[in-house]
Amino acid sequence: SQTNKPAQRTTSDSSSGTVEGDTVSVGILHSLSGTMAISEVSLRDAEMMAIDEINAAGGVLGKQIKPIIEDGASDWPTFAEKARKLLQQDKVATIFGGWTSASRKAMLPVVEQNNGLLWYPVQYEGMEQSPNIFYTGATTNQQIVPAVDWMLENVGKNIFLIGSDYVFPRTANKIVNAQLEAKGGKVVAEEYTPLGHTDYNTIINKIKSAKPDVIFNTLNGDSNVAFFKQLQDAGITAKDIPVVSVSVAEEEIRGIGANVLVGHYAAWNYYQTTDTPENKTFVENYKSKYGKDRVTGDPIEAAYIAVYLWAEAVEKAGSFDVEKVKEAADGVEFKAPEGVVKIDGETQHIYKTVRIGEVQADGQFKEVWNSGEQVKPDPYLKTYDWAEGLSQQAN
Amino acid sequence: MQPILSCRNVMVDFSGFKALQGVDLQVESGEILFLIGPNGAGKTTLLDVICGKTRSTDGEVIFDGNISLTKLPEQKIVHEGIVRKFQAPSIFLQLTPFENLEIAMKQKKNLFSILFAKMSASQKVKIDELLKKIGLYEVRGELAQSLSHGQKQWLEIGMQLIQEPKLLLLDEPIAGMSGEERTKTGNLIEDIAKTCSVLIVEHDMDFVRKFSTKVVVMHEGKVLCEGAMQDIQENEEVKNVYLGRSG
Amino acid sequence: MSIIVTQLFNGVSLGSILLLIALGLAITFGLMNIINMAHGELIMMGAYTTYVLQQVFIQYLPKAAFGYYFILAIPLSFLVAALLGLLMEKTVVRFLYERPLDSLLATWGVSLILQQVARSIFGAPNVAVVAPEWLNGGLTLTGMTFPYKRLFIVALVLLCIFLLFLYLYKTPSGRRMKAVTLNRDMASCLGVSTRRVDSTAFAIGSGFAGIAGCSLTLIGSIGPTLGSSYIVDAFMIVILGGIGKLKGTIFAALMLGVLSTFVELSTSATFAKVIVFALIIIFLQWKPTGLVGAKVRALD
Amino acid sequence: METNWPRRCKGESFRLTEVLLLLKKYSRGTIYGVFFLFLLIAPLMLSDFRIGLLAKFLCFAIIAVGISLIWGFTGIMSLGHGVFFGLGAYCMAMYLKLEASTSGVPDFMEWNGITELPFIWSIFKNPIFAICSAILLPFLIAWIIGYVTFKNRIKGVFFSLISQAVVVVTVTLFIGSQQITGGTSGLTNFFTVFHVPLADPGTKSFLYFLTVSLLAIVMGISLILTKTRFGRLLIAIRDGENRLRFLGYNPAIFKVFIYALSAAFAGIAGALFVLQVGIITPEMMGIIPSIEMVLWVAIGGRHSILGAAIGAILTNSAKSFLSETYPEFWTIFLGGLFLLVVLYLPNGLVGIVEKFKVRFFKKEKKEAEKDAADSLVS
Amino acid sequence: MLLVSNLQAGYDETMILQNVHLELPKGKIVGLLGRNGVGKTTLVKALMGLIPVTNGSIRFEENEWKKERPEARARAGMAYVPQGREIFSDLSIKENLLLGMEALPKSQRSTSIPQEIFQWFPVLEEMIDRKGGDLSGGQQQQLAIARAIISNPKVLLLDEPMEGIQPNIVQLIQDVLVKISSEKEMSILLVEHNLDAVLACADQFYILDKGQMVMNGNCNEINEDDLQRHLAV
Ligand SMILES: Nc1ncnc2c1ncn2[C@@H]1O[C@H](COP(=O)(O)OP(=O)(O)OP(=O)(O)O)[C@@H](O)[C@H]1O
Ligand SMILES: Nc1ncnc2c1ncn2[C@@H]1O[C@H](COP(=O)(O)OP(=O)(O)OP(=O)(O)O)[C@@H](O)[C@H]1O
Ligand SMILES: NC(N)=O
Ligand SMILES: [Mg+2]
Ligand SMILES: [Mg+2]
Repeated sequence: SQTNKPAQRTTSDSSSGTVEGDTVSVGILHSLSGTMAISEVSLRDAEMMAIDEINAAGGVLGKQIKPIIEDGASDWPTFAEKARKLLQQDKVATIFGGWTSASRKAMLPVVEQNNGLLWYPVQYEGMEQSPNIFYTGATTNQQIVPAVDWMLENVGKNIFLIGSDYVFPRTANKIVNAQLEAKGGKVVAEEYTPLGHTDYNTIINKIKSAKPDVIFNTLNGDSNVAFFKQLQDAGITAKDIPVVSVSVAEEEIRGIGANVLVGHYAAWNYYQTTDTPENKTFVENYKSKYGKDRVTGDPIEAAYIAVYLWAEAVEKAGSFDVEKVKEAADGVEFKAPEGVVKIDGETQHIYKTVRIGEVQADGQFKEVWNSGEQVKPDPYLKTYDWAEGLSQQAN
Repeated sequence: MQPILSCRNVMVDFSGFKALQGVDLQVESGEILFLIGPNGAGKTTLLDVICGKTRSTDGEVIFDGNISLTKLPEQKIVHEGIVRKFQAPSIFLQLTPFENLEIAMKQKKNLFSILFAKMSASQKVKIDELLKKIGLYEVRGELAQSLSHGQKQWLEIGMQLIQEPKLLLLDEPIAGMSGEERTKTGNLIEDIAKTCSVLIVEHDMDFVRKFSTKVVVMHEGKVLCEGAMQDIQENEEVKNVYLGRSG
Repeated sequence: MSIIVTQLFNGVSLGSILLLIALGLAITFGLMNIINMAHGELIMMGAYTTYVLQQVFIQYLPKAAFGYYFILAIPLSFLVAALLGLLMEKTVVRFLYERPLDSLLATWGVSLILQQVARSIFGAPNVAVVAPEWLNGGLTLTGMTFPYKRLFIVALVLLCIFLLFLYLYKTPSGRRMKAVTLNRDMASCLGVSTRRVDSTAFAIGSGFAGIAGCSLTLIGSIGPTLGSSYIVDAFMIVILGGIGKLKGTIFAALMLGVLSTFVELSTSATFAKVIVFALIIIFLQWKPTGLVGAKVRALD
Repeated sequence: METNWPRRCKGESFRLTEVLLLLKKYSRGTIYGVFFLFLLIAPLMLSDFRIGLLAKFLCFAIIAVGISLIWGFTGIMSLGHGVFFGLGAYCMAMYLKLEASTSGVPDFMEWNGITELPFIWSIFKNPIFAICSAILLPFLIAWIIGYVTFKNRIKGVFFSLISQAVVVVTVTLFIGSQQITGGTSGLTNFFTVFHVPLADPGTKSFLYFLTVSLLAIVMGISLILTKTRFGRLLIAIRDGENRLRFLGYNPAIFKVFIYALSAAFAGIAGALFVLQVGIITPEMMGIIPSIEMVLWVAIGGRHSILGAAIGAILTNSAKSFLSETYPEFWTIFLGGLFLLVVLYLPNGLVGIVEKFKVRFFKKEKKEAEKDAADSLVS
Repeated sequence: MLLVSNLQAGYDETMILQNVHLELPKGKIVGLLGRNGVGKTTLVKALMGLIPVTNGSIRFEENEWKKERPEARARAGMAYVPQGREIFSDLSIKENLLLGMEALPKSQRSTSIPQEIFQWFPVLEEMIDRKGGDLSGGQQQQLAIARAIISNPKVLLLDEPMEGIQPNIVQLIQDVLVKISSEKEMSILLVEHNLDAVLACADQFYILDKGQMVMNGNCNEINEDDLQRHLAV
């Protein structure tokens, strides 16, 4: 991260990546096995689709992109090992990969020490800014912070926080706590369950007695299924207590059952229903490539645009060299399915529009609010007064 | 002479079933005491109590004058000098007879001494001699699992002997042995009895007749009678419940 | 007061879910001594069977019939998992009866394979099973809600236990099974066809895993790794109850269910797990052979 | 014996037999020699990345040797050695993390709002303390766990599953106490050890050879232990520990010792692992890694120290190779591999070698006997 | 009834039995004698099908049995009392006995134990619901014998059945064996160390030494010297 520069960096001799003849290799590193595969396999699909499209259109700098796929196996040290393999052995020009923040934190020292490049496509907890990572998902001020504002304004002030027990939910909720304190909201309770937890009856009992206006949900993965199913069985509907989630996208809805989720909300930057011409083509292509019943969603889109943003930056730099690509990346724009996005060179995050959606009976979201303009990424929340304590520590 | 072992009113209750119902029994030092009685009389259970495998529900077992055994852990009882041969051969199948004896041998048996134990010449001689005595010298290097039933029995007796006990408990030591081996075992036991007391459970009356000095008959968890074999043989009740026409 | 009652109900219902998961293991592990690490994947197969049946009903049968698919799914899940178990027994487990600890390693391999196979067939993302209408909602008594799904699972467990007890203790077939698991050689010397008994027993145990999978679709996610999240709990229950003791398994599951819901109420889910497992460890120190442990006379 | 040779070895098979006999005589020494020679020259033949992997596998080999001691020789199957590996690794990682933290508090604590270094962390500022505790902490914890369980005569699958419960407790605790442990993400992002950059090629080579030497030492200790009376006692425990009680031993103490020793080995491996791989997470001590550890040993051959080590190296090489070659389906192949080895090689890879040796040796012996008989008759 | 010729069998790589011949006539008791470790148990196991036979033949009522599984042999009328008793320790005595009837065709299996058995072994009736593993050594031995004869086998293999049994019951068992062998035309192979026990009830005898049959004959025309030569240690 920014504060901790490695004392000595081994600069790899061919930092421009393997450019063999007319191909350039890139790494794709997601969990294809283990618990995280349920989410990450689709990101791999999206990235492959983008690569295929770019190759069909003539490639990058006239070179065809050759993806090298590795399995992170839902295990963070494996992510580190495979990232090292991609950079040292395959000498890839860049890596697209990761889902959980833990996997990103594992890859971070590897890409930094080998001066590689990583494009990370999932919304996360912020407070991080590695010189070797580009973040194409939302940071907190592009998702969580506006979502909390929206809740306070439209739903209620008493908020129940539930999340999986790891760095993203914990950090996110710390921010939420600070925000609510400043804005007159109230956290009625804060509960964490281990990743993969499946019995939510007790927590639901706690919810019943805490009587919150709204539940802010940072559960990740499988747990969402159990949580929502059991919430419904306990007789709590979206009318009684709505749930605002930040990790439930179209794909998760498909795995839970839309009927269980109707009326609940999610905060994202993109929905399959987002109304742009680019999105229409994107969804069509995705479905025709991977199947009618597949759905897109925010992380899938963010993974897709990561490939394009990298390609644009390379074109702009006229080189695959990491330093040059990083330099050129500032201000690179792309007409993404979510609308136009732009790389912020300073933070290596991207400008994004924030959207709150409500789950419909067909499993799709209806947008109920958006930020209008693109929000400038602010991973350390420096522009928010109430976040002063938080961001200072992290800096 | 003071008894080396005395059991007083020993009771064992297996969740309702009273296997021993107040056993009083004495073993004098240097004697070979035979314990006989019908199947299920409680002989094995009594040996179990003495060596600590089963805990008595009531009563006392006193060893060597003043040591109470009823609360001691098994290995402590062994350290006091009581060793036991089980009814079914229980040797270490994955070790050779030699190694079995090496482990059984009288020595300091705590972690530290075993970690740094070295086979001394005298120990080796001792083991080899015993191996010859029990007829396993030829097969000393093969895994014990390939020994026959009888050989395993012998090895186990050997493992008890090499511990130089004060009291040896034998549960049917000659089961599965042929005529001459029985005699040989008997002689071996007489030999042992010079240095320690022996308590034997046995069903072979010829053997008992030949080697016993004293016999105790158990029946239904109690001592029925005791005395020399000749007297026992005449006891009508013993005849009835145990000996049948061979008595 | 009402929170105590609902928590108690939650505990019992969690206990019956755990029991359903452990019931199959009580046979394959408790009686047959096979440490089947693929038990979780058999559960997963049961869940996918339910999913497939649901899709079939949606596609090919009139809407009115949909409500019944779940009733049919229970025996079908049993059958699918039992057949898979049978296949496993014939090809893998059969060679491992004398080597229980090795069975753990081999079935671990099977579990890796089955997970990936499921991923290849059904895709990596979770799939959804929609509960039939009559299972939605709950019984409301004096302000407390008891979800029908949970009540259904409790009833299902009771039925399974009843059938299993009947089989094990009242039929010659059950007796043969116990004999074979106790001493395979001797049983065959008495004329018991050990191979058939082994396969049957393993298939039945696996079948119960299928039923567990079917009922889990009501409350949780259905994906390739579904089984792995339950497997350790299931083994703990069998161990805690005492290996080979069906009654013990039942007690253990209920105890664990109630205990963890109440501990969670006063702490958090994470620490509930820590405390419950720590208690299991401590309990086993005190009673090393489990709740209903067997005393054996033999030396080893 | 020697004089009988020409008669037994006829014609062309003569040379082969001779060579084989010699090999048999010195086989153990030869194989160990070849093994370590390979490890020493490996850096000349493999790329940096592969050497990094090999170094990791050697750490695993150290664990495997310990597991073979308790499982192959003593009959204790621990499904919880991940915990001891993890403890060793965390001890080392805490020191590394502190050296990497410019602000005095590790980065993850800042995210969790902790500004002052907890006591439990501050003692790990001292590298010597960290290294010692990487070895002693696993040893002590294993001693305590072992002492209670073995004293209560818990064994077999009961012990195995209790060790799994210990894993669950430890992992959940580590994940649940993020403020102190870093939670699921674990500890990573280290830069220096003793103020020497970890990424330095020199540091890397040094660590590699250090790992090789420690593996040699660990294997040496294990060999000595198993070849002495203590080793035979271990086998006796495996055969029937209750019988040992009636020979005057307290088997629990011996089991505790060997269990704690193997935990210490795992701790050493953990410390070396963190130094070279640069990350440790709670999942690394979880159920899956713990079972895999046992699998390495099963594949190599549980009754052999060298077999266990080779098993760890080969299994992990296969895992790396398969996952790189077939990222989509490698778990199928790996599962199949586990399955086949357990089914068809009950004594692991070493089993094949042994079988061959036994057969060869038997033939020799039989022929020798026949010769003896012949000479008697003639 | 049972004709063994030229049998070769053993464990893994070591052959224990070589060239063994043995004949069990219908309704007769045949004693098998031999020192420890000569292979008596091995022979009985081979007859029951517990270890593979590498060579030779086992003919049972004119059929070749060499390759049949133990359960098939049991169903065809072979019963076995092993040297280690092998009681199902976790099952009750009743269940143990019921399992003894598995060898019978389904129609003949009853759910109760024939009274005859309890006449011979009254202790089993007293303890009918106790677990097999809780019995004393001798009681287990009685159970093992009862379990074997409950199915009225045609051939009964007994490996040292008197071991650990109290003297008066030993006599009883001898009587029972003589009785059932003649009444039910059962062929019995009695492995024993105790020469007297064999002589008391057997019609014929065989002596095994180092895996080979070295002597056989009728019990009433036995030559003490020969016996001594093969049985002495
Ligand atoms: N664990 C137990 N539970 C219940 N009953 C038991 C247990 N152990 C032994 N018994 C009973 O206690 C009685 C005494 O058994 P014990 O083994 O001491 O007899 P024994 O005199 O050695 O007989 P044998 O001569 O047949 O060996 C038997 O009736 C047996 O069934
Ligand atoms: N499982 C086994 N593996 C290898 N060899 C064995 C095995 N069991 C027995 N043997 C060997 O086979 C030989 C014959 O053993 P067996 O048990 O048949 O003898 P036995 O005549 O029944 O002796 P006993 O009178 O002592 O019961 C013995 O030398 C023994 O070493
Ligand atoms: N960044 C997340 N969702 O872990
Ligand atoms: Mg007895
Ligand atoms: Mg025998």
